[in-house]
Amino acid sequence: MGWEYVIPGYLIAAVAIGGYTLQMLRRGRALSARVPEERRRFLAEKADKT
Amino acid sequence: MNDPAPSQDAFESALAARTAPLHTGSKSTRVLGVLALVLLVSLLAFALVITPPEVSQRDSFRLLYLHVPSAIVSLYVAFAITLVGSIIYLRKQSVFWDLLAGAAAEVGVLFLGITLVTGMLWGKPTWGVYWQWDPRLTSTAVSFVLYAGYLAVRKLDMDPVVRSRRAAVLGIVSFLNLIIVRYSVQWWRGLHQGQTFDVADTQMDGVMLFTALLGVITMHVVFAWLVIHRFRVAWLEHQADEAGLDVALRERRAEGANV
Amino acid sequence: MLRDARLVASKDLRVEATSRVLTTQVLPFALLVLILFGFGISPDQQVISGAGEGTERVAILEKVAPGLFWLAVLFSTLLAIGRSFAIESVDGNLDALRMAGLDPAGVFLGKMSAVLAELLVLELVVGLGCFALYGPPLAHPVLLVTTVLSATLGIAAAGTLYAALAAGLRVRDTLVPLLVLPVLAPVLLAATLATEAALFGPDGDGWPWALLLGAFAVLYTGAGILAFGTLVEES
Amino acid sequence: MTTPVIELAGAVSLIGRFPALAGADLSVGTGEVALLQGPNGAGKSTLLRLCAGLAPLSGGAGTVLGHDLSDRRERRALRRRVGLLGHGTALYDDLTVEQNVRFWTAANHGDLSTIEPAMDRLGVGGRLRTVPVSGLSAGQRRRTAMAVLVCRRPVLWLLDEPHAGLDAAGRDLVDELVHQAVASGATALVASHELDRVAGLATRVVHVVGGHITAQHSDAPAHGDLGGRGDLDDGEAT
Repeated sequence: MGWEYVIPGYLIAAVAIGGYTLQMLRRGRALSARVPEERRRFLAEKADKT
Repeated sequence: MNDPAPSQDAFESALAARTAPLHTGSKSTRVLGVLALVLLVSLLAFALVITPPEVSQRDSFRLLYLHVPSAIVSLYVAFAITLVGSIIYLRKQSVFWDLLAGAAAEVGVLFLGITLVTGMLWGKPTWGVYWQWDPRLTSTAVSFVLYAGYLAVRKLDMDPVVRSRRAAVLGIVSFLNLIIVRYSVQWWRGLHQGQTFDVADTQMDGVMLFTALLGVITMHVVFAWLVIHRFRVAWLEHQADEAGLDVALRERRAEGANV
Repeated sequence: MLRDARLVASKDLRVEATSRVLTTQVLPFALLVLILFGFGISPDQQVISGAGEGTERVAILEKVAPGLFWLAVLFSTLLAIGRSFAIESVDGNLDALRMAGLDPAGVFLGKMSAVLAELLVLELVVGLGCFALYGPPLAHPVLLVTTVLSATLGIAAAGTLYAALAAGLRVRDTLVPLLVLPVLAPVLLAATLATEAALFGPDGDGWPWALLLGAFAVLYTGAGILAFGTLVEES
Repeated sequence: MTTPVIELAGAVSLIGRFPALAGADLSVGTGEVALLQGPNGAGKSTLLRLCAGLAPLSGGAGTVLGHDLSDRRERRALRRRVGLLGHGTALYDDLTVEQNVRFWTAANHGDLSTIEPAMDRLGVGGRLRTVPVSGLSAGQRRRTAMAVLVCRRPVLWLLDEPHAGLDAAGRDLVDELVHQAVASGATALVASHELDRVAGLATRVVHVVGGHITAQHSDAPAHGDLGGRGDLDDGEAT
């Protein structure tokens, strides 16, 4: 027993993380199209850092 | 490389042969992403199917495989990153740490929200009510508002440098406050009644312990993946602003020419 | 630093002495809140107080008087710190303060002291109002005074710090409550429990909370002294 | 030329994301009175705030009174030595004229004995001394703000439309004060639309357009004639 609480809990978490991820990735795509090529070097920046 | 105002020349000369992609992914984050997905699926399998129900709490205990790890990640990892990022930003003025602090706080608040919802859903069958003035749940709710305020400051429409500095101060003071809130609330409820629930008290067999551990690892990997991507989006935003600035400067100087 | 603090504090108090915004607007507001609590919480209801043998029935308002008092103070604090920075946010005053070469820590201490003094006066009146309206006993006056002083110091310090953070912003009025109230939640908690002990006893229950309030006050005064410069400095 | 007080090279100053100054070059020496000319929104006010150490230097280089503008600590040290009269008068409405002047002079670490003469000089002494600032006219507020400035005794005067809202006597008074300050070794940077008035005062005219300096005339121009650049004279005092 307790499934009626477990299922919504996992569902809400999935929707929250999934929705956040999708929205973030979409924003990333839209932004990278706007930023000029030479300013999109964040990957190298990031790789150096981590 | 964390120069707040990188010169145009430096960027042009550093234009590598490798072309930047049109999204925020990279080889390493793709590996991390696949790992996160595999972990998530296995966590679901273990948490919802493989583990047996707990002796007294039955199936509602399964919520804790999600609740506890997301609490740990947000309260102990995410906001600590925000704290460290804020301190380093104030010392070195590096945009990198400012953006990292913001990214970690945002994902941290998301996880804290999940902690709250799963906590309340777990509370209903366990306590009979959604909300019990349990020390953990209560202080989590206050912390949630605390960092929601931090995110609100980061979203203010104002001078970006001033905003970053104020947000950094807030990031440091909020952590201080997080500690005060947690201990005072625990002390408060501790006086009135014993701990309502302690993970250590429940009877967990080997599979359940493994699932709990798996949950902690999974949420950390998911968190890392989210923060890296959120950071990159913020970085792109910063670069878009900087690029817009070059244009704005040219336009501004041209204002006089046609007078 | 102390010279600058005294200068700013006396200026703020002088502004209040002439404008009387707090005494004619915030103070009546606080008293009104006390009466409204009476409407919201039915005054005839009774609760069982104590445990075991010594139970007795007490009017609910009397029992929750400490919490209501601090809630009224908290709401008034929002108005007081708003006013404290509203007088600086007009007519280029913030710029002039920056130009003056005052020690930021001194400015913080000055504004904090002014808010502290104003809140203490307000608490005196609201406190008397609480005794009159809700009628709780007073078992330990020393604990009560200690609690009020340390809690108010903490409230003034944290309030001034967060009001400075929102100073000069268009959304100041809505942002400050969101930032300040969760920060002051532990103060509300500790001050209410310490005041409960001071009113109903035993005072042994209250002193640890008063100590916590003192620690909070010291922590936030320190944070304000350190951070104020960064907050009011434009970029 | 005398020792430079203000040295700007390609100075950029951002207000939010807007480049209010987009690469300004300027050099002003000790004892000069430089008049800033330009249409509304050209960046004159930001230039003054930059020189006061208030607006940030987001790009380029700048030194004022020997303080490097790119350094936060240097900027704070600079601020104590300059006097800025901006659009706001920086007065507390609920305090009297005297209380305001006294507070700001004390805050500026100025000489409190200069308060009385300064207020009298600017015509806000006597009866007006005990009047709350909220009861003053716009011109009287400006005069009170000038009194604060006088008590501050800055080495560099930065005046943003100092004549705005003043009567003829008040305008003469401002000119006189600037003259006196410069004669005793100070330097002044004045943004004004009142050409005929300041032209006699200025040792140099600086044209600000589109966030940068487009032209400078080192000689004081004749009244009403600014080298044919009448287009800049939109004559609006803000």
